[in-house]
Amino acid sequence: MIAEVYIKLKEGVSDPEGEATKKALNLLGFKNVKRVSSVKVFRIAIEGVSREEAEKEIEEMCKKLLANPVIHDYDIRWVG
Amino acid sequence: MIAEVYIKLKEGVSDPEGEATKKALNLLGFKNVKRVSSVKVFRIAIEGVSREEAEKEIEEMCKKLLANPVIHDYDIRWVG
Amino acid sequence: MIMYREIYPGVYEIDILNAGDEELVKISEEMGLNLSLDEMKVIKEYFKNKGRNPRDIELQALGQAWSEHCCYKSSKYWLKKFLLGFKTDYVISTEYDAGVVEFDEEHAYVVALESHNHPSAVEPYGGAATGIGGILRDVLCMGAQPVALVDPLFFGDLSTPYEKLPPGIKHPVYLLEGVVAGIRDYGNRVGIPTVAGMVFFDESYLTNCLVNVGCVGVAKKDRIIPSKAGGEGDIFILAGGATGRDGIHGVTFASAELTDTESTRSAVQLGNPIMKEPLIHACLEIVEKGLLTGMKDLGGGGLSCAVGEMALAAGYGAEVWLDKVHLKEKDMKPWEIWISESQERMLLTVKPKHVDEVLYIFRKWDVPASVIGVVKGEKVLRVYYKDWLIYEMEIEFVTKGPEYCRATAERREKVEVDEVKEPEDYAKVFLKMISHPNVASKEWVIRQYDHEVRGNTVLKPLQGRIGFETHGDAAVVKPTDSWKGLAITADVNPWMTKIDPFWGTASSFDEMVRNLVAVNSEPHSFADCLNFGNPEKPERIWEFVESVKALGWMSKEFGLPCVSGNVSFYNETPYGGVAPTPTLMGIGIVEDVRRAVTSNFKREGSAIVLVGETKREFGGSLYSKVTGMKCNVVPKTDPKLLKRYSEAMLEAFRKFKVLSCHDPVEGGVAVALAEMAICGMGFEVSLDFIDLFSESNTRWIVEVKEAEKFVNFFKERGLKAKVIGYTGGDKLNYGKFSVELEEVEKAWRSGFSKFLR
Amino acid sequence: MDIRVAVLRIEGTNCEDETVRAFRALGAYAEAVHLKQFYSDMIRDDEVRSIWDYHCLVFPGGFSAGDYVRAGAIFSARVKSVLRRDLEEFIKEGYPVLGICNGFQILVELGALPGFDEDKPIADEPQMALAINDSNRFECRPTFLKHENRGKCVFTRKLKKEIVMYPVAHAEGKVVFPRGREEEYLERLIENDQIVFRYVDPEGNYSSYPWNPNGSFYNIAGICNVKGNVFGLMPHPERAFFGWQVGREEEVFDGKYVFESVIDYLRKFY
Ligand SMILES: Nc1ncnc2c1ncn2[C@@H]1O[C@H](COP(=O)(O)OP(=O)(O)O)[C@@H](O)[C@H]1O
Ligand SMILES: [Mg+2]
Repeated sequence: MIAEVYIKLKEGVSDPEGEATKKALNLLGFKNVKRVSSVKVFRIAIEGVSREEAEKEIEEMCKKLLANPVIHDYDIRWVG
Repeated sequence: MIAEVYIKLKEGVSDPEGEATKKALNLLGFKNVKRVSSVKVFRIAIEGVSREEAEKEIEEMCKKLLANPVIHDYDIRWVG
Repeated sequence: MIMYREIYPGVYEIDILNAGDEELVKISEEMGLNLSLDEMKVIKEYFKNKGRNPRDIELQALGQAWSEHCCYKSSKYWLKKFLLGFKTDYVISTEYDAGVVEFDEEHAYVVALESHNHPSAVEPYGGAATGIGGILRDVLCMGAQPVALVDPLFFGDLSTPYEKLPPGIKHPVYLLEGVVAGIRDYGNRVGIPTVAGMVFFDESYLTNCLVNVGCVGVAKKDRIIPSKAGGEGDIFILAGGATGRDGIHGVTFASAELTDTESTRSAVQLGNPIMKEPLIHACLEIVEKGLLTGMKDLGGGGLSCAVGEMALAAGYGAEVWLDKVHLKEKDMKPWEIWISESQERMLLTVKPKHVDEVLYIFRKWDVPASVIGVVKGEKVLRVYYKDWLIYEMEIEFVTKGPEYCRATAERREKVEVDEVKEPEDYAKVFLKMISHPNVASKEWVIRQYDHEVRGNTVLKPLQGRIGFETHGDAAVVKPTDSWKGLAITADVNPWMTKIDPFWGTASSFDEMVRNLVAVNSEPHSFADCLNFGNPEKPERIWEFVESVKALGWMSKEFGLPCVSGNVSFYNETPYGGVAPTPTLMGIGIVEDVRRAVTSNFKREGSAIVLVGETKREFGGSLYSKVTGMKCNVVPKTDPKLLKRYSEAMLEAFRKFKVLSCHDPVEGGVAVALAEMAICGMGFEVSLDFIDLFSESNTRWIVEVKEAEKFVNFFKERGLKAKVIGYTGGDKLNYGKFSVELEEVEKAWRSGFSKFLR
Repeated sequence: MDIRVAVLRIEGTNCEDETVRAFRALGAYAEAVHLKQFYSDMIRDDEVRSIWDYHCLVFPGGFSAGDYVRAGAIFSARVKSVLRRDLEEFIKEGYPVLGICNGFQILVELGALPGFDEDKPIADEPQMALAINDSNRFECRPTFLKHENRGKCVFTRKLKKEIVMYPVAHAEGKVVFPRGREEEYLERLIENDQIVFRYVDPEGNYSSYPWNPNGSFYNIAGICNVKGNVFGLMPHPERAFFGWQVGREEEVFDGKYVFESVIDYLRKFY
């Protein structure tokens, strides 16, 4: 099974990487770009457990390592 | 319109971030994790053009800035 | 028709005994060997004598070993003739991956400088990062703790319009940002400070950027490790990252012109600093405990080159068990394992009794390591895969490689051209010069590198009042507990070498020495990285030969040994070749780091002295570049005179209170004075046009208290020095013109960074 | 008594040597200790250590585990999984813990800073973040810091100067508190005397970039826990310990006080 874990910045937390990317794109002539935000995704292959258990484990992983609740929201999507 | 641009490392290109994350998850006791790969996602809000043109522009952005075809595959998904 | 016959699973035999010329060429092409017909014929003859056909792994090994990158076949002859062989008594060794030089009673310093050009042109981030990884291994394998990194970089003009980019070529801004990010992310993560470098722009680098990287390390003299096997029966241990398909044919890639930047992926890697960092600790722990007999890094040519060179250097042979190598991908063919250039790997030879201890240390650091072979008495290399003997060749035949003396053709302009005249508007031309990206502040780059990690950086690349710093001439690090320091600088002037590779190279050498002296260090040794075009073209090899001649001449006459180097040819695309770029990394000894001198003006009302002599020499100058006035009179220099001046300067540092010192380079005295002033102290001088902008060699600008005595000190020695003015105020008053400090500072701070994010 | 200091490391930690040197220069016994030496059964007897062998723990600067995922996240997760109990006990008993740069990031990710709860010195999840610099770049530069601690922090008690200069070198050092609760956090920090250093310009004014190099909330550069024995800061005192590191003629410089203060504290109490 493969899950994609999305780690996004919470609404209102500033996103220098997204902003810098937007600025660079605008400078390159892409004037239609109004906003860029950066998201970090981990594709995790997990085996030997049921999907339900896996989902629980991944929640745990987010809490223990992948996200910092002060600035991040996360989101799990199964892709395989 | 909002597109999510997925930038992944090509098959066979080493991914130190994914490897380090996997090692850490295993050490934390998540023994079922078999592989982790890191993906970068940019959410791009683009305006004033048709979806078709926007798609072309985003292709261009990938080529000029966001990705390097030598090591990256990219993928564009419309989410809004 | 060529015959490929599978003799063991994944191992093919190639019928070259029955191959004609055409087929030999085809084999070389199909297998990606990059060997010429003549070379293929030598190989055919060799196997004829053996009475058998070669296997793919054997031909691949020869392709690696005989590549330009590995065996220096086009350059060896010239390097031996002009440059190598000159040593001073403090040079400990120059025959291995990095030069080893005495630092003090107990310690030696280790120097290496290398190019990573082709990979960086294709994938700037990974290319530059793996360049740093590679140069660290070169220093580490001598048993040394790396203490400083250096990164001279060369790109096309940042203002190049996108429409002007040839197909498949990446924009200089993209390349620069990628390269700097790669060096930053790798260097900072492994925790070795990047303390010096340069960034140079010229249109000749548009299709061939150059990424050179240097490293300096420090070792205890009695713990220096040779890059050779210790003795018969020693065990080969391969440690570090797993071996994968990455980097296959990297050296052959680097030994041909770059034609297509998108389909050469296998030669490009990202590197893994977080494997390298513990690998450094583990190797140094093993060195400290005296548990190994030899060590070599795996770079170009992978295991194939490393095992061969370690065995040959010691006069032994080896037996290797390929299936013991830890792999990233399970289904790799034996020849792929053998020549893979996967990063972060080291090869050690260890006495059998120490094997367990060595493996424990690697395990402790979470670094994978495996026993993969043994040193043999007979000078033959045998490779086994499972139970099959799949490779058996005499080491000398493989590792020595061919040597060529290629035809040269001079391309120097015979007639002197000098159209340079005074500008109509001095201030305007001056502001153009100070904001030229080659001169303007490199803060954008410098601050992204941790140049202070390890806590030993005494003179940093940015110096002077905090928040308003200016450029320094050389970085100084304090590598041991004593007050002694190492000064480090990287220099070359491609605009000059382009017009005249001989005098341009000599000028670059002069500049390197000046930078070392300017911080109050005694020039001690240097390394070179020679970046040139296609050596099969007579004009290109001529440029190379001229440059090497000049280096050899300067080195011997000045008395500064070349302790390490690297040649990078084929920096050429169908759109042209690079300006001859002999990058130099100079190392100086600072007797007491507390007496190192910085470049910013310190006190109102001090005298400003110009040491040396200014002539009308505008060839390759910034002035001629920004005004478009042609001149091919490249500055000359005289190593003996440079030596006399250097010695006098160092003596003067001891005798007089020198407040600051800087050397004029691009833009001459005018620009150098501005750089000294930029931290917030203006000046008033009076200089004529030539004094202001000519780029003559062997000169320094010095801020002193006792001006008269200082000047006389030089005059007594038959050397030139004169007071040109005084510090103070908030204007740069050059006599002929005057500009506000604030305006200059703005132009200088933004000239380069305005192109970047 | 011999004061014993452990400078902890895993792969990618890279300021351990200069940190050990700083303690040793003041006569303490300091050594770099790999996290595995505390728990792994593959470690040989002579290299096995316990946290109770030491009087002070230091998380030094660097890029532990590459700073992948987030700066300090992996190191802190590993500490939490093998050492949490001991470490909590260690802090409760008043032993000092220092985090410099990456070490500060680790203490924040660990939930040991801001450390409002004296009885539970390691929170279950992070209470603040050290986010990406506003400039979106790694920056290595000198910074001026105003010392604002009124005496709680055991790492700055000997510091008599109001403004010190320590360099920073990081990409993720911007102090962020939970959105909407910034003022509440700030009040608690001030009330508890937990604010230690704030970025200022050379004149001592609170100022923006580049003087505040990362965009930190309230210009915060370093804080301690409510007890004053856990201290984290982004700038590097060990890089400004000796005069020669910063181009000064004096033998020692501003960075020394951090190390001196904690050694003094330990000498008095243990
Ligand atoms: N790519 C770089 N990396 C690190 N330091 C750099 C880089 N480019 C320039 N510098 C530093 O900026 C300063 C000025 O460089 P440069 O103008 O080339 O000096 P000079 O002309 O005196 O040799 C030097 O301290 C140099 O080491
Ligand atoms: Mg200089």
